[in-house]
Amino acid sequence: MPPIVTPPEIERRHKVHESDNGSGRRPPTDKRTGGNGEGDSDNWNDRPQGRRGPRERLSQVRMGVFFGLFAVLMFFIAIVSAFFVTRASGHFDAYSKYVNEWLPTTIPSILWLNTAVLILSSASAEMARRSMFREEDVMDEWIGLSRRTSQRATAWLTLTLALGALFLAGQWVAWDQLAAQHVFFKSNPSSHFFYLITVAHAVHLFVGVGALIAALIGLRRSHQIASRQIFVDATVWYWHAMGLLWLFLFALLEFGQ
Amino acid sequence: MHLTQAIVTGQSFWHLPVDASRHGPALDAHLLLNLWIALSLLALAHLILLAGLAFRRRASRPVHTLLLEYIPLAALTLLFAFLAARAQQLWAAQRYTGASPAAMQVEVTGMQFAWYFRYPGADAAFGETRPSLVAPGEGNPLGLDQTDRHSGDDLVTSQLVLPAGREVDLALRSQDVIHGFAVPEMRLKQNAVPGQTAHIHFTPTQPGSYAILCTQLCGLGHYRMQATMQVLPPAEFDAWLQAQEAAASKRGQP
Amino acid sequence: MKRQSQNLRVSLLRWAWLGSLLLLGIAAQSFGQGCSQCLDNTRATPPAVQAAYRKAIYLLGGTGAALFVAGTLLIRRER
Amino acid sequence: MNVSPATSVALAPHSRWTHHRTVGFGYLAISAVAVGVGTVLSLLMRLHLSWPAWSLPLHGPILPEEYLGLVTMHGTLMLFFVLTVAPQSGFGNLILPAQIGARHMAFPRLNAASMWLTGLALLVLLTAFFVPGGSPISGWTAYPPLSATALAGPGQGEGMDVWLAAIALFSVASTLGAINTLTTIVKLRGEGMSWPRLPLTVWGWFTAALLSVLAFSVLLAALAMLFCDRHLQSSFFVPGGDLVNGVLLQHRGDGSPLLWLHLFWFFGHPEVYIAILPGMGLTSMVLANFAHRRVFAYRLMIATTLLIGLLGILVWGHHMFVAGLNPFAGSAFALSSMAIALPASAKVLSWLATIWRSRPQLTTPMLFALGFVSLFITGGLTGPILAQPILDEYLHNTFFVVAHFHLIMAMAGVFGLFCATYYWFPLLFGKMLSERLGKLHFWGTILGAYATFLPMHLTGLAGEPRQYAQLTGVPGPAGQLLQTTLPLQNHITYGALFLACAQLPFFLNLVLTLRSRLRASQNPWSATTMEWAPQAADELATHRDPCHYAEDGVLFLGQWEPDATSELPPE
Repeated sequence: MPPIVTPPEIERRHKVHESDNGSGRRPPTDKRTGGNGEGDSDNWNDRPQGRRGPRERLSQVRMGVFFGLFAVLMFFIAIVSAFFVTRASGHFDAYSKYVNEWLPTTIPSILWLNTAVLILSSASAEMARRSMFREEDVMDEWIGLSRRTSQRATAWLTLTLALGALFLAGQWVAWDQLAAQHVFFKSNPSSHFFYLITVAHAVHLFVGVGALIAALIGLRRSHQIASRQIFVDATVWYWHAMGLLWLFLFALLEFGQ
Repeated sequence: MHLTQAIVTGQSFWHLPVDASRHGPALDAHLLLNLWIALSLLALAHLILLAGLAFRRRASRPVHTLLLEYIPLAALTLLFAFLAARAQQLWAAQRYTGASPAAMQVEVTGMQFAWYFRYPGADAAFGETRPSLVAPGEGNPLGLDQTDRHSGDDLVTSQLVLPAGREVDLALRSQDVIHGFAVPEMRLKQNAVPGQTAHIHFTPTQPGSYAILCTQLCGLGHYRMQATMQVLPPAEFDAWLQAQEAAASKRGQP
Repeated sequence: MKRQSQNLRVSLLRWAWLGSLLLLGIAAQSFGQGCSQCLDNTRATPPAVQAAYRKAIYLLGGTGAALFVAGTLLIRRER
Repeated sequence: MNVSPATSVALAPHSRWTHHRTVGFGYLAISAVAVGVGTVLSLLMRLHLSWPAWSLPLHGPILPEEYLGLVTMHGTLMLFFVLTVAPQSGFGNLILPAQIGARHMAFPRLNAASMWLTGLALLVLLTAFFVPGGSPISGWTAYPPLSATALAGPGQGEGMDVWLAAIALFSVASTLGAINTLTTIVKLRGEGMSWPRLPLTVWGWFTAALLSVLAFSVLLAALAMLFCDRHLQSSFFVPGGDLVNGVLLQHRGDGSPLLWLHLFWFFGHPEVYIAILPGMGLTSMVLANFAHRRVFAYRLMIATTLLIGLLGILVWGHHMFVAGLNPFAGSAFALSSMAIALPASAKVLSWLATIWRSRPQLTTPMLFALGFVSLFITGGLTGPILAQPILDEYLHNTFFVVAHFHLIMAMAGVFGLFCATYYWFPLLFGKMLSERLGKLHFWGTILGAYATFLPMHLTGLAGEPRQYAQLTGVPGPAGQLLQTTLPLQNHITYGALFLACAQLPFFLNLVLTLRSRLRASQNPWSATTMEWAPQAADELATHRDPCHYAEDGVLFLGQWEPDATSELPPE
């Protein structure tokens, strides 16, 4: 940094303050309202790309989340392909008979309940997401008439968080039940995979829970409704993906063994 | 005859070792063809590169994409397709089918850091091995189960001795980690993976002793995990086998 | 004249893509043959394991390639 | 850090720590440490091979397990922390935003976090030298069961655990970095920067980032499973009844080491392209820049970059032809591997056509780009040979393979890095590296590279396996076989020493230039891509494809020049 900051630079730095999404304090809706003392024109295409619309920052974060989900999907696909191979693998015993040690792990029935809880949590997360984008309320909140959107989203997200925690607790119960039946990680190739898949998914869900908490804090703390929208939107997309992924993994564990 | 052929094809230029197996000459021919093609393409490309740089007068930018890009590309496609097809033929001939039923059976076991070879003996069947019985100190490095009726006449050696001119079916196994079974003179390589048996078959043609190398990093003794493959004329091989079996049965019943 | 060469170039590019897809297709076919006649290397591997490997290879390669293509197609929406 | 006024504006929106240039220099610092250590390790290996009795000062003679530790750490450092980090993350962060007309990366905090995570991974990896048992000995590929149990050898205990932790951290960091790169390229391109106008460098970064996202998570999954095998007695990769070092492993089930090979190489092969694609892109742009021409068949270059990426995902089996892979699968992977030769050849043809009779300026960056082309051709031509399973049966794991990947990946990658350094130095530091020292550096390096790696083809063809800790004192025919290659091996060692010494002019150059007061002009290479634009990113718009030069090669039009009336006549 040069030691002396010249006046034009101060001005410039002010203009691109961190919390500025580049939209020049326009309402974070898709409607191109224009005017608003910006002077020049309604033509948002004159602006450099990346700062073009009010939702530009949102769509950036969304894209980042989607590419991240590519990686998560490949992670689980790798485990699932190992699952197929190990399920079929065995060895030849002393009588040259092919022995496969794979004993399907009985899936605790509480997982059905957990799955239902996770689906519900996804639904409530979606409610939170939608409530962040209802146009009239967003305008109200942007003008400063109310914080209805954020309040509503906070309620829904809290519900999601509770349901998510319930799901994780349910998973814990499932592991407990299996342990009571003396089925541990080490017991069998099939139980390796049961634990690996459920634990890996739970870790990803923990990240989701962290994101939910961060979003809840963000909803309270953040001054910009656009930022609040981003917190909620990114978290909810991630949460949906984990829900979908769980449906796939659960189906695999329940019917694929 | 052999020498002239070797000079023509460049066996010594490329430092290839002696070729002593039946499938070797075809493999060598294909390898040398590939090497010469690669070398000439290398020279050609560098010539074009240097010539393009050396011209002192700037020419107008070449425009004929078709001529400059797609025609050489088509030629290269044909070339690579031809090489791939030829390689697939050789690969299929060697690997797609099994050894003939008359092939001699030998089992090869790799372990840190030695190779052991097992001949099935007169009953033409290998006895059972169990990891729990492995005791190199007591002369049972493979864990041969002596209660199995097939194991009595099994012959375990630390040198692979083979008759010239007869097809051999090697069953590769490993006791601990992945090892690589390679005999450069036989143009042969296959990993021995623990938990599975890999079969390779080949026919040695020239008597001599050849190096068996480990070609898959297997631990600190990887560099000294070698054995010798001794290829003998058939008559000498029979004599060797009988002598070994006699010695083994003497050891078996003191 | 220029447009013609442009068209030619585009169609040749398309052929190049088709050609590479064809090569991949041949590759996929030889997966599909299974290993009924293959006695040697895999003689000790039961067909179920071979099938499992095949499935796993398809799954891994297929998902990877599909995501790669999806990634490149996705960006076409972003002008 | 010396920041020019133009960049301080770009610094404004984010703190100094999350600024993309800081992050980029951080990445370069990480790989500088890694390349230093990795080079020393490789020289130690060469010295030990030529003079086995030589004892390392303060240490003593190099034991076989220590040699394999050198092999493992050299491979891991170079492949992960140099060839992945420097071109993709280092120069990616330094140049990418400016080249697409953006002011910053999409997620600056995430970006900084992944840089620090990479640094942490390097630190963790380097501790492997000091844990009991020393560094792991199973190579950068870490094939189980050798890597699955501490019984398999020294270094496979704590050393291997440290390795796993380091690579897991690295995988997470690279994935995050790649997400950032992808989002930046897709979302932050400046006004007028449409897809076909993107410089090929950006296409290289894009494809490599997409591959990173797909490949590193598979590696992470494999590492997690290997960790379970090591510490939780599972058997993903360990077969039943495995007897290691006289101990019967108590794992449940029948895993297969082949499964690790599949998962590892599903990552490992794309990794090779991650290392080289940015270099390919940069070479294309630099060749065109100094030939004062447009890149020949620009769209085809974009298509081949993507095609190489796509095919790169589907060819991993060619590392496993003799590893117990089904021979039919071998055929399939052989065909898809041969298919990659075509887009690669198309790239070479396009490079040759670009410089054909262009009377280029032979500046140092241009020389390194030409060196890249030469090494790419030389190393690339052995690729189709190794892609044929029947020939791989002879050449697999011999020095032929070592020669192949060192030429096409390591040396070409390093030439790409030097090209980037010389080319972008004026942009990054406002000073020009000395051309005279630069040329000396280039000639020394290319001579050294060829002197070191060409003879390896011959020792490989003679049948000499790689990763042998000692070539002398081996009894029997094997000893004779190794003996025949010794003269060539000594030659290789001298070549390697020469190659290392050839880097001295580079360091001299860096020091002298950074200390001099001479400022470079704003666009010393007459480059046309956006990073050389004189304006700040805020006022920039892209108006045309890169590399617009007049027929005589004197006049040029940058992508940023708005003047449409003085448009150069089409070439």
